[in-house]
Amino acid sequence: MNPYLVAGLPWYKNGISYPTHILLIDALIHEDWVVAGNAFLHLIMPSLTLALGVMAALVRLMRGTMLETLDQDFVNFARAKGVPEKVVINLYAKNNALLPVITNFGYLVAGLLGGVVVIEDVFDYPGIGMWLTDAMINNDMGGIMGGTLLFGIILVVTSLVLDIIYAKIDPRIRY
Amino acid sequence: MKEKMSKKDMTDKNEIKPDRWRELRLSLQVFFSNKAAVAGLVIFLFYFFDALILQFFPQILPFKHPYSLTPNYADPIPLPPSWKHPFGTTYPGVDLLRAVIKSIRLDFWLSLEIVIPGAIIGLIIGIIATYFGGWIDEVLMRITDIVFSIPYLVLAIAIGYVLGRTLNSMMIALILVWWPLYARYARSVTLETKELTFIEAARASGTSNFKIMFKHILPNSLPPVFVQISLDLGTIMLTISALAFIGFLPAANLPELGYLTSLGYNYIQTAPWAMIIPGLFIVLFALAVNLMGDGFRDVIDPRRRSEL
Amino acid sequence: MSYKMETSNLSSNLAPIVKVENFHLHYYTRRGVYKALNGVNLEIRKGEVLGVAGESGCGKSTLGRSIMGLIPRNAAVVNGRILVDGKDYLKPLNDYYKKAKKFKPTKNADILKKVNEEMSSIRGQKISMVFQEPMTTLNPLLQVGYQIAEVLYYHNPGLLASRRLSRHRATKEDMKNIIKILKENGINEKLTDYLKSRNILGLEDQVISIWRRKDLHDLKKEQIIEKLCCEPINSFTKKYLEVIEKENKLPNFSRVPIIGRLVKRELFKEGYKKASEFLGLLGIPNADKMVYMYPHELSGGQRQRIVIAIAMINNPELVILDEPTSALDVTIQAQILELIKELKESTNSSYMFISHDLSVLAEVSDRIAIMYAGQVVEVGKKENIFDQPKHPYTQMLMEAIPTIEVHELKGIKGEVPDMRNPPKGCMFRDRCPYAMPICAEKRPDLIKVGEDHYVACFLYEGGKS
Amino acid sequence: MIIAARQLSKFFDVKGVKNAKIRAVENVNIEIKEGEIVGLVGESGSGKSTLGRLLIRLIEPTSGEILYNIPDDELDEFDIALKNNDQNAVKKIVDKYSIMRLHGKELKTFRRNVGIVFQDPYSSLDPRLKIEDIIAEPIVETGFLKGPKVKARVLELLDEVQLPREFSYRFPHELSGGQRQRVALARGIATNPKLVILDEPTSALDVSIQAEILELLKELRKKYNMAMLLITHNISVVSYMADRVFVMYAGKIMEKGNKNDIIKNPEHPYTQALISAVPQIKRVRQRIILKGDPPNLINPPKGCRFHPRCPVALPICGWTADEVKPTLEYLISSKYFTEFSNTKVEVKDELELTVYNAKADKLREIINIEKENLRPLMSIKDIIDENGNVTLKLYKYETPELIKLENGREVECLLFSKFKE
Repeated sequence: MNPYLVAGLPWYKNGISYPTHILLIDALIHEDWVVAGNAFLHLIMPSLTLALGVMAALVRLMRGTMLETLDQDFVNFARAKGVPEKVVINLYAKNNALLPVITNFGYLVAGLLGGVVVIEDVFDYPGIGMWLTDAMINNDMGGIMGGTLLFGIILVVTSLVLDIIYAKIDPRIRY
Repeated sequence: MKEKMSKKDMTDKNEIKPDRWRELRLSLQVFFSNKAAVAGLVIFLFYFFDALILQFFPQILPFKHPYSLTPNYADPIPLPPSWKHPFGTTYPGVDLLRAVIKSIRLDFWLSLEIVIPGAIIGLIIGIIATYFGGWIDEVLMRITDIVFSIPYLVLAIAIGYVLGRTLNSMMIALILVWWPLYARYARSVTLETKELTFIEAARASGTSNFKIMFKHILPNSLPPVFVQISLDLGTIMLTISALAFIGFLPAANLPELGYLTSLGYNYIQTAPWAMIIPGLFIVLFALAVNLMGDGFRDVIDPRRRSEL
Repeated sequence: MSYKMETSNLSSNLAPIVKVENFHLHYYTRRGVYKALNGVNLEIRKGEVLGVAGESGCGKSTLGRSIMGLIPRNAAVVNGRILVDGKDYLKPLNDYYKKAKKFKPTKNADILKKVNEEMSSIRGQKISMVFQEPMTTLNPLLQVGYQIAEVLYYHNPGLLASRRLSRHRATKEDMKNIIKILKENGINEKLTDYLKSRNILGLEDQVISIWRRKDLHDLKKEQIIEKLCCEPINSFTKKYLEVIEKENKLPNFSRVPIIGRLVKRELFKEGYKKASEFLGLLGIPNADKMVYMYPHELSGGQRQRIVIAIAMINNPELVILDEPTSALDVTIQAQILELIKELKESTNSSYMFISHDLSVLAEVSDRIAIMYAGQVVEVGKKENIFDQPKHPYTQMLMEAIPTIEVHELKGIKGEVPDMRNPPKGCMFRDRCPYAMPICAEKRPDLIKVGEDHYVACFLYEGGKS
Repeated sequence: MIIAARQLSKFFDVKGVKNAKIRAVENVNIEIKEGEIVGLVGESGSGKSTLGRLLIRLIEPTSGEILYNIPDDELDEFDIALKNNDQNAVKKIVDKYSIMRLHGKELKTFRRNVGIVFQDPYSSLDPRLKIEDIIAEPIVETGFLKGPKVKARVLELLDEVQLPREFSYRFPHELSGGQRQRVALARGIATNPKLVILDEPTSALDVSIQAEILELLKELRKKYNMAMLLITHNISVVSYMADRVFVMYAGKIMEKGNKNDIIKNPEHPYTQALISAVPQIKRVRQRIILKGDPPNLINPPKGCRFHPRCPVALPICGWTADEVKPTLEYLISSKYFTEFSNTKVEVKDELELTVYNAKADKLREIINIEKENLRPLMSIKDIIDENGNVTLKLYKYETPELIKLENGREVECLLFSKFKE
């Protein structure tokens, strides 16, 4: 947490009371609603910006796989069974098209975390990204290593979760 | 009889030509039927010629210092667009139109310099991994995965830190983070190619592994990789600009779009154009190559090729 | 006299279910217009198996898919019509083509969507289809039972509801009576009458499927049948099931999120039961376990049986089998052919069996149509086609098929005409040894050359038979 | 013999599962004489394509030997040596003829002498190469010819497969399926090989074109007297083309012999079923319909691999307790439901079952009646009563081996070994 930004907070002065270093959560812990609300408001724009970028990539990916799936035999067979078009799209095409998207989602998350670095800089949001930029500009080796490691861990966890979701959707995968 | 035959061969050789042209014509037809792709191509060509002229024939344009920004400390505050400055000016009195024209050069060549070596390294590793399979595949792809799983911007920062903050180190850093993408992509493409029986036929003919990889697999994997390259140019330019924006640029006054945006950043309230215009040029390029790449993809996709 | 009676009898029996009249279908591609079907005339009669043979690219699959209305958006219905039960579902497409100056696939796709919607009520219900590749026709993410139950859920929810309700309504007394009837008379109308009088008609197929099982002792069957009765049901479920039973369609409230889900779950549970009964009837061992499996756990032959079950479960009037055995091994093919023969005996459906292999068609068909380059060139009874093939193409095709009994093979020289730019006149002219000047000028129509035997060839013009 | 394989096996690894192997080809002996057409028939997954690829060393075998160009008497010597486990004699012959030890130049010479034609003419030609380059590849790579002679040979080959010479400048996508298969054929015979492996050469083609390709193959054989291994699932094609036939099922050779003998008078129950299953325009033979699917080759049936589907299986064909159990359960719940109450069947080990709450003599009676219809019951040897429960002991199974019958016929079936005794 950027010490300059939070130095003025009364609970910061106690010196020990910033357990998570995440402003929103810390403020909630200390029941400082004003700061918490403010922190939340400042989260909206950066997250929207990040989300938009990922959304575009996802839509693109999904469109490609969807087109491919719609060409497949079982979709045609579902139509031949007389299943309503809406169900054909939702149940048959969409779920099957989702599978490759899930595999690629991990890489999107990687891009997302990269984006955090810039976005936080632009929005002056005191987070890991900004911390990492500061570390780079100040030649702080430990900071860079720590930040990179943390991002790596987040990615590993994400890919684990994605694998579980994949196995849940696709009966062919059994670990 | 034999002479007749050879003559016939000659005439047939000429007759085949239109057939070959037909394929090309069809490809062009597919590409040009996608209007967005054509627009992308036009914008891309505009960037390309801009970069070409500034790199090799800077004397054509009336710039005193084509490779650096010309500040005007007499009037440093950004001015709105006017006849004198069609795009306005940005922080230390830099004319934005000239600055953008100069900046495109660096961004464009840097993108190419990163994407092409990245693609070559990735292709080679991907092809070797798929062709030999087994533990070679395992090892190479695990390495790729590890590099790939770290956010590229973060990794670039880390590598840049080790190598020092110069343009070259930025380039190396980005190549190092970019090849895994191609390695994975090349792998997925070559996996398909490898299954085709003409590879087996080549092996049955006694062709060496090396030759199979470069005579059969590589040419068949190139078109999709080429499409990927064209799609990636935009992403790389975005990344370079992002790095420059957060202060990765080695020298001040270096004309670079991301740096220009960061110059205007402090004036976003009073002089929005100072940030919006260079930003627009970054986005425009990314958009253009994406549209163009989509057009190329249509061309190589047999399904879309045969359909309307 | 007797002959006449026979024919009149036949003609009333053999009223066509599907009639294809002068049907033209063209695909609009970048490389030009691919003329897939060029004036097909064909009818499929009640209760028969019509074999459609031809080489790849002759349009036999396209014809099957056109009858189902499963055509891609760049397919233009240029001329002619396909009457399914007297209704031409593809008419809007034909109207569009005739009206439009320039064919636009996007516009065509919009109309196709409406056609699809209209046809979805008869697909799987009146006409259904079996595809060639059993490995890809089933959705890999859904259980086999689900994919079978779905057809019932969308077309015949009343049946599912009445099955469930009948088990609730039936009393122990009823079951004893049913067993008595079965023991005395076997499966016949008496059973139906009794069930009708007791308003538990939904039990009919359940009881019958248990009674027909061969792997159970009669005593065990009785025990199972006895257990069918008096199933408890909560009043809410009962209410909506009664509505569904009466209307035999999904009521509007099934679109309400949570209630809809409840209805769906109840009906699908019943659908799984029906599915496993039906698979048992098709002779699949362990049917009650199989409905909970996913397609990848099954072999090719088993999958094809499932696909056939999906096509047959609603007792359709017509089943289109598009090369159902060509992706399978010979021994499995023999099993599937045997199954189709059995189905033919036990149901009154008609079948259109599309195959490139004449010897497969010889095993199952009553009539055979030979297609070449988007046209039917010869159609007639199986015996006529094999014993006295009339069309030169049919004759040459017979000589090209290798059989176990070795005979000289003769290939047909030359290539299939380029369907983007088909020749004027008879399509087979270039490969035909009997080509005449007239063949280059116009296309031959189907001419009658024998009883129920038609050929499109100028050799037989002028009343020769 | 142009090529002979002895005890050839190929096991493939299963991805993601440890210690699981797909036993695609196991203990196969095959030999091809100079100038003969050998048909290899089998269903998909029977390992016939794998065997074809093994023979020309496109894939490496797990075990076994492939001997190239070996004189008949030395092959006999080799067989005797194998039987007697005479390592020295084996090694002597192996060193001389085995293709497993070929390297570099020798391997190239071997490659010149064998050719292969694949099933799918669409994927077996590189779309980026011209027809002339495709046909020239084996000529150049094996060092068969050099320089301008290559081009002349390519044109000659195009004549040979009855394609116009100007096709040499075309690309595969400009050709039709039949024309492509001719190009593939030209490549297969480009170096005048002594042996050509034809892997389903016509199954992707239409009948009218298939007939032409088969005719062309026959002509080429007559002209160059090359040996051919015709791998196919279509018995009619084999019946038209081959001199000798090998029938393969689940990775093993079931029967081999002269074509006429095998087609007219199949001995092995599988061959009989296979031939009767071929659809016919006029049915002459009674059709035998096999139950079930071909086995999973990761865990193939014990004993004879065909026994679960065999209509005439013997007690010793490879039945195990796991196979007998469902049959017993079926009997208990169906026909003889009244005779059993509370009866349960449990597998003790591979050859032993326990039936709880049953009477031995009743069971014996039932098994005797049902034996003929339900083959697994044949394997029950002893029925022992143990106060209320019954222990069933099965016959020990045997694995059949190829048994020589008259005039070169060999059958892998216990029916015949029994008669021999």
